[in-house]
Amino acid sequence: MPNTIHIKAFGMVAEKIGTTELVMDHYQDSEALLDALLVKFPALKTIKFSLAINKKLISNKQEIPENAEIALLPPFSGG
Amino acid sequence: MPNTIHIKAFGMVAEKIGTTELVMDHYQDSEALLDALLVKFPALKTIKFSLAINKKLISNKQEIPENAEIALLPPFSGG
Amino acid sequence: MEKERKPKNIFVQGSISPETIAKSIANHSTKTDIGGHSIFLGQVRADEKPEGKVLAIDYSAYEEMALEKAFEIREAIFAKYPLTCMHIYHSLGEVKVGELCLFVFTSSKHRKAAMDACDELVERIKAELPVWGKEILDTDNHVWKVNV
Amino acid sequence: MEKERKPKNIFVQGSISPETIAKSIANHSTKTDIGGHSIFLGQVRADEKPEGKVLAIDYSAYEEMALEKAFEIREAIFAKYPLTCMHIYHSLGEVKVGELCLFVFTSSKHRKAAMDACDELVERIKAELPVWGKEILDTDNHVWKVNV
Repeated sequence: MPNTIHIKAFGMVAEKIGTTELVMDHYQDSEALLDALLVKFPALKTIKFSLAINKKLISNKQEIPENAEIALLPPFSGG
Repeated sequence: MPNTIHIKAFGMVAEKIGTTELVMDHYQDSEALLDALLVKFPALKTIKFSLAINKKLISNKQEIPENAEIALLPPFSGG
Repeated sequence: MEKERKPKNIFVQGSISPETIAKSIANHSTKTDIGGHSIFLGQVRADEKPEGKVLAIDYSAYEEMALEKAFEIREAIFAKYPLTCMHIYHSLGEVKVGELCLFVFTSSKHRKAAMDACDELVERIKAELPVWGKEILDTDNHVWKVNV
Repeated sequence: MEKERKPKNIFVQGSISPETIAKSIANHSTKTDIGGHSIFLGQVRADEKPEGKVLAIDYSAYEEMALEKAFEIREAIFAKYPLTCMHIYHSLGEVKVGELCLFVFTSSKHRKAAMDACDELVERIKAELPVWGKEILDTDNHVWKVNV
């Protein structure tokens, strides 16, 4: 299924948006996706989280490859 | 028994002098005792060791109390 | 020697038992070039929060990413310190107060490498692995654990 | 809390078993203010010396002085770090290659204190306790261990 993005959500993010997995239309880059997510889930504005594209954390704006696996990661608290 | 010193020897020191315990006449201070020990056991000249008086390591010349327990301690190698 | 060049699983379901740790230690008795082992264990604390008292932590992880990251950390630590062995175990699911949730184990010829590597591993695991702890409270509430 | 104010024995005859370690870890599950344990284990290495290969180390100690010193170190480390628990076990007599001769165990609310205290304890134990290791070689010779 082209032109979609698979998104996984974890921890407090999953709790806020009420799901651990969702599929969204494809966005060109991480900033556009973030904007769309904040519109779709305003609750995300109240918490801290990072984006991973294909299992790599990103810090700046980045292109989103086709069929990328995106993850929404709240601050880590393992150990 | 006054005017004697009880000496314990450990590790390589005990090996060099061939005993783990000995009793010697009392000496006024640690330097005098050390001199006497090196005369009695010339093999001690070839190894490194420290003196403890009543279970405390000494580094400088020190008085030897009556009935003190002296120990001859080669470099520690525990653990 | 366990310098495998592929990610290995670090996750265990539920708490880590003292017997698991004993077995892991015993497994190293045949490695007679080891002089020192350093072990860190994480234990779940009965913290008092404004929202209630912690009874357990429920751990979840982005497993695939965590295993990739753990492998990357493992390789970096092996490159930095002269280690003989390195083992990492982290709990998933519920771990009760007083139980163990993290087991980090390093071994080397001389003690310093094992100790320094263990410290660094623990710091990196806490900071870099996508793992989350949900603290279950005695009030039926929960709070999300925050690493400091 | 184990802040006893008198020397306790740290010596065990022969090697320290992994089961002893597991039991000691398990004993801490009721202390629910503990968040981290740090453990150091010394293991006897099969070193190759010019005089032969090490088969075992035969440990001896000036026990009374060692226990006084261990107590002094223990008190100093408790004063310096916010620890919940501290345990020290050192072997006396023969410990074979691959077996454990030293077990140092510290616990604290937050990991850093346990880790730093454990490192410092190990250094001080090796430097300050009147304990000696006689390395038994496969040539029927022996050499006296030297700590570096």
